[in-house]
Amino acid sequence: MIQPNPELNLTKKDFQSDQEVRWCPGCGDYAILNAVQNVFPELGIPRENFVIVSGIGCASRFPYYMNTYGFHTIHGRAPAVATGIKVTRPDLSVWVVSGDGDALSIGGNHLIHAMRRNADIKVLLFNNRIYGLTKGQASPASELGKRTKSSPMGTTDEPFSPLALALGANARFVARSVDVFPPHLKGVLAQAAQHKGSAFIEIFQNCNIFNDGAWRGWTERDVRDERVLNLEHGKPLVFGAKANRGIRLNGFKPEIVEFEGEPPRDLLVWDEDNPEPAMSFLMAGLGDRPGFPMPIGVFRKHEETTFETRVHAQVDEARSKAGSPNIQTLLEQGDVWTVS
Amino acid sequence: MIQPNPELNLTKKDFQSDQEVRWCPGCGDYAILNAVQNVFPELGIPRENFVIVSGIGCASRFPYYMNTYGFHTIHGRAPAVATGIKVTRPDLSVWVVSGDGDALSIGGNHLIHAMRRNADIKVLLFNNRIYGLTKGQASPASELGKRTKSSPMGTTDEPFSPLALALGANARFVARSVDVFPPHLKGVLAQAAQHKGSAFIEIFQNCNIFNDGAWRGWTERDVRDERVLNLEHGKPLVFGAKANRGIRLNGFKPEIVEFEGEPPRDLLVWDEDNPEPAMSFLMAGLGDRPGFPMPIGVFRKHEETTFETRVHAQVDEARSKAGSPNIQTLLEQGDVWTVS
Amino acid sequence: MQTLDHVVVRFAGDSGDGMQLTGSQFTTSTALAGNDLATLPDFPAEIRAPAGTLPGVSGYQIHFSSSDVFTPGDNADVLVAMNPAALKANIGDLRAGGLLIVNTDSFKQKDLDKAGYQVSPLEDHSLDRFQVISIDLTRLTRQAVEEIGLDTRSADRCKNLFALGMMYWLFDRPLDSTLNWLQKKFGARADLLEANRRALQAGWSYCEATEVFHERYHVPRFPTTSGLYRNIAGNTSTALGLVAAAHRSKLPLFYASYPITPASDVLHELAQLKRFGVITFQAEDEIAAISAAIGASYAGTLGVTCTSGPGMALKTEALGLATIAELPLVVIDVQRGGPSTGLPTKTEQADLLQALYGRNSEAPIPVLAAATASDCFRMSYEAVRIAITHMTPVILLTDGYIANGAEPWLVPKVEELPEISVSFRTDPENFFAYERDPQTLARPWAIPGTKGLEHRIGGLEKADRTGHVSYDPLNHEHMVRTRAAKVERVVDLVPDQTVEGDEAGSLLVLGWGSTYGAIQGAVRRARSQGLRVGHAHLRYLNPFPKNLESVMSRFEKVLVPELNMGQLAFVLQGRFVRPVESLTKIQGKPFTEVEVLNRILELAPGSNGKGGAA
Amino acid sequence: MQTLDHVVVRFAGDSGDGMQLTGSQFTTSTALAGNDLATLPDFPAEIRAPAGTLPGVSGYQIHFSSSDVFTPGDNADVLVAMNPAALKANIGDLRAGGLLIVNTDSFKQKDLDKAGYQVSPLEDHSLDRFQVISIDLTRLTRQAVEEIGLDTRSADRCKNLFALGMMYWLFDRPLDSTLNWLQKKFGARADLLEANRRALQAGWSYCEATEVFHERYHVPRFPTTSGLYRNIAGNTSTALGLVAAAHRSKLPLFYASYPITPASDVLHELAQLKRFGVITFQAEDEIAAISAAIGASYAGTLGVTCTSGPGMALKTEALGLATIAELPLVVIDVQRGGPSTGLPTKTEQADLLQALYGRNSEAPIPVLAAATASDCFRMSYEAVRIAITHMTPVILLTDGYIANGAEPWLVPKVEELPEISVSFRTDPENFFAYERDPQTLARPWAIPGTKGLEHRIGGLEKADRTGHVSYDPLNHEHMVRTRAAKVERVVDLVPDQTVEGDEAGSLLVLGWGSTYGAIQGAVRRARSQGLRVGHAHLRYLNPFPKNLESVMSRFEKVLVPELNMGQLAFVLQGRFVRPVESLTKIQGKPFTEVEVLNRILELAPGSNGKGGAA
Ligand SMILES: Cc1ncc(C[n+]2csc(CCOP(=O)(O)OP(=O)(O)O)c2C)c(N)n1
Ligand SMILES: Cc1ncc(C[n+]2csc(CCOP(=O)(O)OP(=O)(O)O)c2C)c(N)n1
Ligand code: SF4
Ligand code: SF4
Ligand SMILES: [Mg+2]
Ligand SMILES: [Mg+2]
Repeated sequence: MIQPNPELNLTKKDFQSDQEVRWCPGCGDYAILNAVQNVFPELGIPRENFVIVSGIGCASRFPYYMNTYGFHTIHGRAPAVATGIKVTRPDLSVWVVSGDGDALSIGGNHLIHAMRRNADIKVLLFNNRIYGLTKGQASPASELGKRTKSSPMGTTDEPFSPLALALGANARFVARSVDVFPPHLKGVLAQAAQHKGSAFIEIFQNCNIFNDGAWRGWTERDVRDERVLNLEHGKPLVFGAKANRGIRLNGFKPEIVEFEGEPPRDLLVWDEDNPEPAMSFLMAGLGDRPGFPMPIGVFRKHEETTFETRVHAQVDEARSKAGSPNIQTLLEQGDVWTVS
Repeated sequence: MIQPNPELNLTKKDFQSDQEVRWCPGCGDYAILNAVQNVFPELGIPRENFVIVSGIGCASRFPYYMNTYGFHTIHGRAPAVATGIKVTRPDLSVWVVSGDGDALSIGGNHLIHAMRRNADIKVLLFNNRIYGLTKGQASPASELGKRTKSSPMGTTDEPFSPLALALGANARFVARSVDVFPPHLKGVLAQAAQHKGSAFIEIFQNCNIFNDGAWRGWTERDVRDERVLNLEHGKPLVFGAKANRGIRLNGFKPEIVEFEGEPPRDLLVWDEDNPEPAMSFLMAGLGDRPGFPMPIGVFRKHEETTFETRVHAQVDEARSKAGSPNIQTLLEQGDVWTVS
Repeated sequence: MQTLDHVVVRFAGDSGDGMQLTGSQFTTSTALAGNDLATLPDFPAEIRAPAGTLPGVSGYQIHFSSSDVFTPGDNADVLVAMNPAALKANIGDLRAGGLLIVNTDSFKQKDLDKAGYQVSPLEDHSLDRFQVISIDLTRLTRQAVEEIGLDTRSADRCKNLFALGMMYWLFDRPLDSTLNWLQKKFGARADLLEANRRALQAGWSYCEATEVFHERYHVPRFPTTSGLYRNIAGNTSTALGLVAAAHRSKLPLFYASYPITPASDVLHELAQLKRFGVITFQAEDEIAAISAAIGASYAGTLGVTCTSGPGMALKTEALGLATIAELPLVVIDVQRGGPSTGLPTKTEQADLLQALYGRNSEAPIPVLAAATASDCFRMSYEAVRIAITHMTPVILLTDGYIANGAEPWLVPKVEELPEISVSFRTDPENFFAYERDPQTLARPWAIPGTKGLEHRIGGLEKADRTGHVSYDPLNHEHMVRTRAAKVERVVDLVPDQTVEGDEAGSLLVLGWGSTYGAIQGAVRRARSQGLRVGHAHLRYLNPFPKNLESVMSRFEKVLVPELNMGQLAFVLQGRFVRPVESLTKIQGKPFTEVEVLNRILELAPGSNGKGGAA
Repeated sequence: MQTLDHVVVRFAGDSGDGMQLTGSQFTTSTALAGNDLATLPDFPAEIRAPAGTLPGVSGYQIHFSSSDVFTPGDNADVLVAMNPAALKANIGDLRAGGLLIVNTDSFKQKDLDKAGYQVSPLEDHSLDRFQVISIDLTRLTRQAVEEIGLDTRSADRCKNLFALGMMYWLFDRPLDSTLNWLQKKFGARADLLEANRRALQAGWSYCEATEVFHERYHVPRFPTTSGLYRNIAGNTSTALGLVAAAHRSKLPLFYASYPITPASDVLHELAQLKRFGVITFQAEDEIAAISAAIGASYAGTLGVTCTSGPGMALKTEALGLATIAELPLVVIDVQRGGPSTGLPTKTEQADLLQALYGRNSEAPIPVLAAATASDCFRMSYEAVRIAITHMTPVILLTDGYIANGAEPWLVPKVEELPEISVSFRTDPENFFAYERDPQTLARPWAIPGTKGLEHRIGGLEKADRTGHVSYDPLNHEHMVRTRAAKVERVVDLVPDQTVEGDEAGSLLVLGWGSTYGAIQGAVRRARSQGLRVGHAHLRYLNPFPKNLESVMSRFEKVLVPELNMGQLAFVLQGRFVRPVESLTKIQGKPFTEVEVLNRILELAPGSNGKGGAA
């Protein structure tokens, strides 16, 4: 489905900037950078048409390392800046890179409004469940009871489910991937790129300095097959190292079924295109149910007319109704009189 | 379940302030004020322990008309102010009154964080789908395509579903009522009051000046029985003037069933206490499905330890561990030396 | 027919009585009659109060003349009061001997009660010092529209047109402009159109037929610069200035804002102008609005945002980003009474210090201010010109008084407006994102989509020239000073400060913003008393015009009247280390001429001996 | 053993080398040895750079002396460089003849490459003007801990302790305090504890055994006020001041904030003090933080919030609410380099104008500033006292330099701190929410839960006394002036401005905030050259001390050194209309004594003829 434009002749190298990458050695951000630099050349978009907008945080240094247009703005406001870019320049491919503090804490409002509005911007949330840049405070994605610099006795509030929040705000494309699953991550990024409209991608990311192993329980090699479920459009929900377990619904309640051989007929078959995102919402909460695997992949993909399309349609309509409107006439509109 | 404290001997009159009520004649806010003034005396809470916090907007003038403690703060910030009050003074009954612009537009972030955190504050959203105070601009609750002063060719963005947003943020109590359904509204308010934890109540409210009849299609006498579905805990979902229609699930898809006599067994039986709010989320979107009724009532009611309880538990624990800590000792902590 | 030089008329009624409409129709016909004029609409507090009560009163005052008009007038010569509350709220401003027209039909006991009158003022002789014209307006209007068969409520709604018809007769005005307007407004509703028409006509005919007025007045044409005129309110004027600037710079206009009184009308105006390629964006809040505008500017569009005090406060952080990113951006603050929510529908000039200094660290931004409603056009145009020429955010201050008030405007020829030239950088050869134009110190505007210019900018300190992130101490000092120097360079676009009245003398009245009219009137009156007084009005508050210090030095004293606690006065002292006198007023209302005049008389040693000591 | 008056030591290494820890341990033992001292930690930019590179260098400088110390010192006498990058970044600050200790084990080719050295500086004679002590620190450390059987990485981590042991020997220090500290830190990990102990001991013994140093130094005790001392960094000091004030006022402390460098440590400190009833609240953003703090204050708790520049910008609107609601609130701004994100880990004093004037409309707020790390205690205490006494928000300015830097602090007796008395209103009789105390002009603090005092407040203008909403013009003017008068009344709590050095003379150096040390040192040096110079240091920036103008008038000239573009200088001119000289620096770094001294010498006519003209 991706259309790498052979004339552009872009490679990963074209997307590497001349700035030395300055994340801590071992940081999960490197893998994500790598995935993005691998996917961008494949999208058929000229390099100069990419804009990466970020807020503040470790994740938000991302634009500096991409040889595209990049704007490292202020804490939490990247979705709003990106909206201004996209609505005035629909020709650009606009990406937002954000951390869990940047997007969910200070920037929560812009995030939900960007999702609701459905401008065609792709928000990548690097979720390390901690404030990296400011050296280790809890974030709204940190587990309840987590001890950090700012919560020495443990946090006292439940975290957001970032996906549930995005779905509650009617994000049309919602997905999740993992820093250490490069092929999966690339696949999700490519799908996000092709989707027309607001997209929200949570990426599990390891901060090996302040929150090492936050996702280990799901993503380490020895557990991941058992603990992670990959949602694939049109396919039944199957997981397990031997692909021998599946999810089915009992009424509204998900259940795990074990099987041998072919998956049973009554397994839930994943349908990512949900006008009504209640099923996606159910999946967003699945990983929190004891014993259930953590779903990754595309939770929702539902195209609707984008915000910028609607905005420009009005401008075009007004223009075509008005013929070629004259600015002098505008100034002289209404009751006028002449003094001579 | 409500415990009117006979010793308090409170009546509606005790909650009426000496300020002249200054909403437009015919405004739906009057009915809501009336309902609140009817419910508060019944709650068994001394009048001086109520605090009503609001932002800015027509709705937000509410505190002036209630003879309780009241704080008319700034646009969008009431949930944050209320959190400061509740976490320092768990003994107070803290209510937030907000409009759809105040709560969903500028105040969206504080709203979702208040819900997530689960401090025991009750947020009443007066949803008139318009900016009343500033004289008629679109709000994030206005229908797509709505023509207003700020959108003369119609809005270009889908509105939020306030309930979906609150559920996405994990609000533990979520409900909806209508200005012109006084008994229902009182019932919902009373249930919210009894619930321990963050509560979000959307109230359909008519702004007869700038958005007259916004809810008419559901709430007018002649249509309401057919168009509105009242969610009642433990009861099957039945609606219609003759109570002859119900909702059942086909897989994950809601369907309408007509019946005569007793409701069929397979109707969905409403369970408001959902640790996982996916079903509540489905209901939040029901009214948007063509042909389906608009649910009102309690969408979710799930108690968990509140934020202020957790915070004070830590303070208490630290205190009891420390015995009676001495402030002078604190200052003299660490490596010290004496000069004599 | 008696000829008058100038007249002040005030219409007052309940919010539901259509007084704003009546006033603005009268204004239009006055303008068409060639008078100079100034208006002051006076809305009730934000929420509609119960009909007939004092908080519900809505007023509209117009001052028109055959000579220069600077303010809407201190006192009214004619007051139209549609109900007792309107009478009570406004009678204090009617000059003794003035004409008072009241609608007796609305002086029933219940109406009097609502207004808090024990006895009807029409009966207790309390109005004896005025010429009272009592008319049963409601009844007469009902009669006039009877045949059309409207319900009573709709019929009664026409009574403002009846009153307007009377005023047209009184001041010898044709009905055409209002008839045309009715046609446009009610074209689709033939019955309402006809009813309003008849009411208007009936008011006029009633005066013609009866002897309700003893006199009829004529205010001759004001001899003014030749050209095409229209009447314009400040917010409309601001909107048009932006559109004109976008047109001249060949940039699309992106206007992002969040509604707030009294700035919302700029959004409403621009939302109507999509046919000029204008995109308006109602953001989720003021922070998102300025952020989106910054995004638009970054991407090569003219980004503009507009708000009032509380919203301005919220934009503070992002203003810092625009400063260090060195992107063009126009931020308009339609000031209102504060602090906090304050007096949202009233006027004030107290955001000056915030505009100049209200940001973390050293983030200098050019600041402009419009003096009158029509001046908003010129200054919003200027704001765009400076923003683009110097790649900088610019703040434009207007206020509630000029935003809502209207005045005649000599419509400029678009092609004669100053040029605004935009050149996007396209050449990748030797491109550095922070290399500067030696003249303007502007960095290149290099927008996404341009091949070969891919680069990164942001809010961290940048290395000189390359724009890379730099923590180097000396580079930081250099960049802070360079940004300051760039804003100083804006002075090249700032015209020298002119002085009206005396070019040198005993007192310079130095104003800024919406106090223009009151100062102008006061200075004229002072000079007619023989005082040597000049009036300089600052439109550029940062940087100041080059010659400002020398202008000040030509006068013995400088008086700065402001609707705040003395903010400009403080800045001038801090900057020029010379004492200035301050006249302040913080009542949510503009100065009257007399208030300014009195202070002038205290300070200026007059040839006629009336002034104070030197 | 040679006795010295003062020494400056700098430790420098990779971020992973534990230099901050080494420095602070050395500081503690220095303090225990009874020297006066000042420190300057110098972190790398926020994100960890690759090991061994220049951006990854972390440094810690300490200046200690047997007499007064005011700054961390301009140049170092001793530099410990753990790798080539550390050498390169710091060698410029080592005085000629200074002692340079390098770890030769980290001067391999790959290390040199990372630091960008072509040739090893140890071999190209570029270090000839220093006393170079080359030691194979890594190897020696490995040997020392060999028996414990740690992996190499953990073993190598002990090398900073080896270096520290050497410094202890050099400056004749006992090892106890560090040994105690190790015990606390590694108590649970016997192997690490033992390894670190041995490394420390080994460093010391190595010097004792070999002749690596030719000399050993002793810096005698500093004769100082008697009492109990500890070493304290500004952010800790701020936190303790708040806790002490809460204790003395018998109010619970509610501290709401959002993390931001360099303010976060105040949150971290207070989060550890729950046993004192402190509630800390990490809000979703700075707006929520101040809003929650306002809510807490409204409900009868001591609400405090703290941030740095960009966060301060976001709090602007809510500051207006606190002003008009007249609630006690303390807002702390730990300033950092700007504008926008700027230089987040560097220091600056450029938020002064924002603190004073950065709000919409007239919203006056008392502003204080701490002069040194330990002074943060006193000033945060003062901020609380003023906030409660006058029912007003108060802004306290500190900055990154004193927030992170430590100095010895004479621990006060809590019961001797000034009283802070809180009286909540409880009597419903004649209760009016905006009736004022005639002395302080404070309104009553009437908190929810109090029977009979139910009332409403908010951001709209309030009627005098009752606090009801009022749109009355004259009431508005009255309230604006009253709020300003209330802030002026704070002067009653402000001590008279004192002057150190000459009480009158040719030049007053007038500083504020963290420039204290540099000015103090410079003034002392100037006076020792016979100049008549005084030093006044402002801790109260609004209102100014009563006698400030008269203090200034006792000097021919006034010099204001600031880490900004001259903000206080501007304010003083605006206020007193008298010219002041300005010395500015905007490099993210504090002044050196010499920089200030040079300017003094330029300005002050010296008895020895060295100064400039009068
Ligand atoms: C207005 C403002 N407040 C606070 C900060 C400080 N700050 C910078 S990044 C950050 C959070 C970083 O966490 P996250 O977004 O999760 O990104 P990460 O570093 O983990 O990638 C904070 C609090 C700031 N720069 N600006
Ligand atoms: C910071 C700020 N921005 C904007 C405003 C202007 N404003 C006041 S209320 C309001 C919205 C009102 O709409 P809503 O919240 O739906 O309340 P309603 O009036 O409809 O009850 C706006 C935009 C303000 N007071 N403060
Ligand atoms: S602090 Fe954490 S998130 Fe930031 S660069 Fe280091 S490892 Fe990555
Ligand atoms: S404008 Fe609308 S919401 Fe506001 S008071 Fe009037 S009717 Fe009610
Ligand atoms: Mg993070
Ligand atoms: Mg509304």
